[in-house]
Amino acid sequence: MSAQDYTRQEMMAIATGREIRDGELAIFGVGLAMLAGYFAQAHHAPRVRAMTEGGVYGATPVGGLPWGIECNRISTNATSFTSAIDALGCLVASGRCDVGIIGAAQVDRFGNVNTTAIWDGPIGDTYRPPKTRLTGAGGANDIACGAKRTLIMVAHEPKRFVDKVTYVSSPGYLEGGDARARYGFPGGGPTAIITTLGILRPHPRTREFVLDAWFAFSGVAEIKANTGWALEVSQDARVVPEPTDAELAALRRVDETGALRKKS
Amino acid sequence: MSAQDYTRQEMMAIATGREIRDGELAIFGVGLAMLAGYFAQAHHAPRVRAMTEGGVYGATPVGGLPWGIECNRISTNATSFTSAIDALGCLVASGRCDVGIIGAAQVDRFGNVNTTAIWDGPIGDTYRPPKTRLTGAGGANDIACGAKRTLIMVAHEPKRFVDKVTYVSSPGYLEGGDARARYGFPGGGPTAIITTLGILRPHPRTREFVLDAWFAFSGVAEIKANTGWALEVSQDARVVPEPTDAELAALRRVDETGALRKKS
Amino acid sequence: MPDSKLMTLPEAVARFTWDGMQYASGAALPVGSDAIAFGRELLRQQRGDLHAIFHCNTQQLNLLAATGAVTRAECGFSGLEVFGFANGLRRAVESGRLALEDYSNLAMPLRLLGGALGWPFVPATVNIGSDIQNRSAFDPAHTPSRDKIPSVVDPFTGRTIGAFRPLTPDLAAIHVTLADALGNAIMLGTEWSRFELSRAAKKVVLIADAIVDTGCMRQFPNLVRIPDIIVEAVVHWPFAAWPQGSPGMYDIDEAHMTLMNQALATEAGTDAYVRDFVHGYRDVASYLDMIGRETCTRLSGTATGFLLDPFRQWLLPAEGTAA
Amino acid sequence: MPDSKLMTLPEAVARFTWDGMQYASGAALPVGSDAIAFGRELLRQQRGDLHAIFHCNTQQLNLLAATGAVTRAECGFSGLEVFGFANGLRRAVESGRLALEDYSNLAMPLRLLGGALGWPFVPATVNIGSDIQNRSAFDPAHTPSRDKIPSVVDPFTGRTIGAFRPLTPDLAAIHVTLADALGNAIMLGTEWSRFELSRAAKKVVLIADAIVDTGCMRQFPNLVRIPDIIVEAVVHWPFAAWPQGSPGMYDIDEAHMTLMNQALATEAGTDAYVRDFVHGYRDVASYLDMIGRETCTRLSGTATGFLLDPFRQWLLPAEGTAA
Repeated sequence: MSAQDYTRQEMMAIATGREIRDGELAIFGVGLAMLAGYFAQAHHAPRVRAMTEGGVYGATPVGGLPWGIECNRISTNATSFTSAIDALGCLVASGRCDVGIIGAAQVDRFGNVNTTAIWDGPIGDTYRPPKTRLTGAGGANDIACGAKRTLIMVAHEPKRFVDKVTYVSSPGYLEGGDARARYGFPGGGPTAIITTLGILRPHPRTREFVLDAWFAFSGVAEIKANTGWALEVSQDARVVPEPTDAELAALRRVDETGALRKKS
Repeated sequence: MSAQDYTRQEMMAIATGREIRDGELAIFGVGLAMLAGYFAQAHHAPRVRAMTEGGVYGATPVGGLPWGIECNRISTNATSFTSAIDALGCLVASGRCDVGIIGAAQVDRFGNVNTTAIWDGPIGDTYRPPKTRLTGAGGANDIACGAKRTLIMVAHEPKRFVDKVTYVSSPGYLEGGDARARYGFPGGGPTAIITTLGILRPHPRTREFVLDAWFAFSGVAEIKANTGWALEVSQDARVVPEPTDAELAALRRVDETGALRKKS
Repeated sequence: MPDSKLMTLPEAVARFTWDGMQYASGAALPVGSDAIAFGRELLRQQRGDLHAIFHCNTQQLNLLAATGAVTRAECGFSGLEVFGFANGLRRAVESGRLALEDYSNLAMPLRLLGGALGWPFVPATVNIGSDIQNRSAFDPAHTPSRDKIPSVVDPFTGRTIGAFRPLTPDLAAIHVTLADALGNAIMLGTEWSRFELSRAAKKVVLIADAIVDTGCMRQFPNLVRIPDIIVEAVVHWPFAAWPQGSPGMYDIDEAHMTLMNQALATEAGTDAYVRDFVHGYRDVASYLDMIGRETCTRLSGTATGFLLDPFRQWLLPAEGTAA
Repeated sequence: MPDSKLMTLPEAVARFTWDGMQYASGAALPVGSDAIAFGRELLRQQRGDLHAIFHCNTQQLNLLAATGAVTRAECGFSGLEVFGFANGLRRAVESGRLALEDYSNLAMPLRLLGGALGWPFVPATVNIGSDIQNRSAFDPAHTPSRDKIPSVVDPFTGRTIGAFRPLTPDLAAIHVTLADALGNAIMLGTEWSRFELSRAAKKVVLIADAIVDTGCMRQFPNLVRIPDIIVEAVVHWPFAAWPQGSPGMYDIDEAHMTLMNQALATEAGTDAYVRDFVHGYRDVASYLDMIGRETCTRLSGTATGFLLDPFRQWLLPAEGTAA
């Protein structure tokens, strides 16, 4: 166990950051995804080639959690500013980007993500106003289609882990199996769903997400209870190593304003 | 008659420049076309919104005939540099540009332009090396497709004025009549062929180019003798007014190095 | 020489906007630079039934949606990044008052690029296979939607992809950091999609944080990504993006971002916000008073201020930039 | 922090080029900035059977074609602007040694953009209806050509347009005015299609007239149109575009432009040119001697020199930029 106390959100960010390898071309969304990405850069991937979907290159955020992916906190020390078509199109949808981190309001057993809206039940044949409008796809759809692999970061709650998302904002493996191949996306799809309780990974053939690992403070039972489908557990599922002191120190340097430290 | 001596090329440039109206969005090719365009700006169209296909905006060339449409002589006092897609695509092929000036190695009775190559006779069914390779289409094809109207500037010689060009580098009215409409070009096609001897304009229905005007130093017979098809003469064909002193002065300010003053 | 295109904000809105138009905002993402002051003036002049083309939602769309001025919108992202969901837009969508057509953040600028280039359609290798393709708020009765992102076959390989519909909005009100009186503009920070939008829109009005002498443009022509030849009007309006930020000029006003979004969550709050912050000023001076002169000073102390340094020598005093 | 990518020109050519490759030049039109020095080094290392992707011909393609190093080429313009026809390229085309596939100056960058975006095809509203669509030098037996610019139907209107084949060259050797050691680049003068090319090419090598400290990039991030993350190597080579010009740095060498093009008009002249101006130097210092130090000084006195002024404080001395 780590010598230090840490939050579930910090564990999620560190577990996500561990998926990023040095030298990769990577795109980070706003908020927690960005903290996870810049944590990786600060800790074990100093040569990660990071960008935002606004076409901000070479930046290290200052002053705490950036307000947005184009804001002054990330514009202070950038080496290049270009455009959305450049970042999301030329570098991501093209298939060049190694890894992207996206969030989700809902995610389903095949890694499809809904960030568009919540309805009271199925939408039906006629599209209609939702009960709760969310943020829409943003760049996540483009990342989900184009990045070689996608990491999905999401708080592990039953309402978020559903059998089938009401609205596919960003495609995972769609109906599973080879369904995704129909669209010829250059990106391979989500390789992990990293949550506040553990890590899910897709079965190589069915593409259904199964439990791959839990955190020191969670376990299989808690994770199953918080998952809205009959979650399978991988044969070699295991516990994720706790954050090292160096990891926590690096994360907290990035998360200067403590966005991840609020206990969840 | 003008009080001053002037060359046939100067007359051609001035006649071309007279076709440019103040405030128009205009694109000028390299060489004589550029001199004609900047003459118009210097003389009667001070608010012409001129660009080059390199995306150089707001410039007035210095030091004489620019070497090229991106060179230092036109980069010295520009207000904006962008790109080829911007100038040729967003502003020309889109249909926004009011007028473009292009040159020709060969032009035919329907205003089709060849700047690609000369063969010894027809090419035949198999494409084969030409006798004389020229410059290719450059931006002229894009201007011919996109500009609301195109002006063709060309020395009036029989070998250049042919019944049918061997290779259509830039489309005029293709086979004439409504043939051009098949392709849905936003541009309307060439409205004038301005030569070292006079001005030809398309018949409104057949789109065949007919003689509209001759210069003070030329005449119908000379023009017919230098045209490779049976040139029709418009009912209201007339002589083009000679350059005024103000026009010649403006042209020579632009043509600082005297590129147009060589007698042809 | 071209003439000055400087004009006041009320004049620009009066001349270039109308009820029912397709209105596009040129901005840098949800909480970045956006001419929110233009949206306030749209409300002051009681424009309505607007069809909004916003690459992303911003506080401008949030406000225009909350008040009911926008009835149709197309965008790629409808939140406010770390400031959460856009409450005004949410209310309008959830009540059915506003039809929101969803695309992604790449689809929107590609559609603008297609409009700029005069293409009949734009190849779509994203958004296909998701409900963005399947569902249409503008044509809700057809699922899968027939006409939103139809299929097209690649003639080289026979592979099926999608086709986006190009965008050519009636007007783009584009926020820029620096403009000259002729309409040449420099943006600091990501362009986002302002380059493509400036070419796609039928008319362009620039709203600049500051006005510079044209000498600045001749010194930095590669920075002038919007040339004067495509611009109708230039409005000088300091803190035009407030409460959002503008790199080099001012930071986000976090307190007002939160206050504004909370106000727009209810009809009563929206009414109060409009009273206080849409009708709460007469001109630039009283607009700055409304923000608070001390707040302006604090926000101007942005760590990005050094980005403006190379251009300061060409900044024109406000009295020289009145229309 | 990323590492320095500075390397010598011979090393860059040795590492990133091979016989038979698709080689793209990043330049500013025929007589503008182009890394002609890179082409000279290709000949010094006896590269051959190159498939050249040149938005426009330049003196580099003229030279590579004259010597027979290029056997296939695609470009939008094959002349030298006011310097006339490109004699080396002409000879190669007319003799049948080089297959030249013609496009227009818009088609080439759109094809690069399509390659950059990973599109299977690019909508073509130009080049259709002309012999550019009808004739193919790469597939001469089929007229009309089947596969060069095939037709595609717009799903919105049913209108038929064309489809361009995207380009993804193996290597782009891009001339830039300023680069830092990490591979961030600033271009002065029109980008022409260097932005699109830098994203379309599988690998990018920058050839910079001068090297600057990265502080320059942090001061002017909006000018850094090629970011380091897509760059493999940076070569510092002063007068890399000679005898062509580079805005802010040096003017065209008119005398050598003419001499070179005249030499390339014949096989004997080409041999002599290669002897004198391809094998006539060992390193940067002797390259500048070959141009002539007085000529260098004269050409550096360009009226565009003021464009470099804002960046001079970050210029690194040559000894600091050796690979």
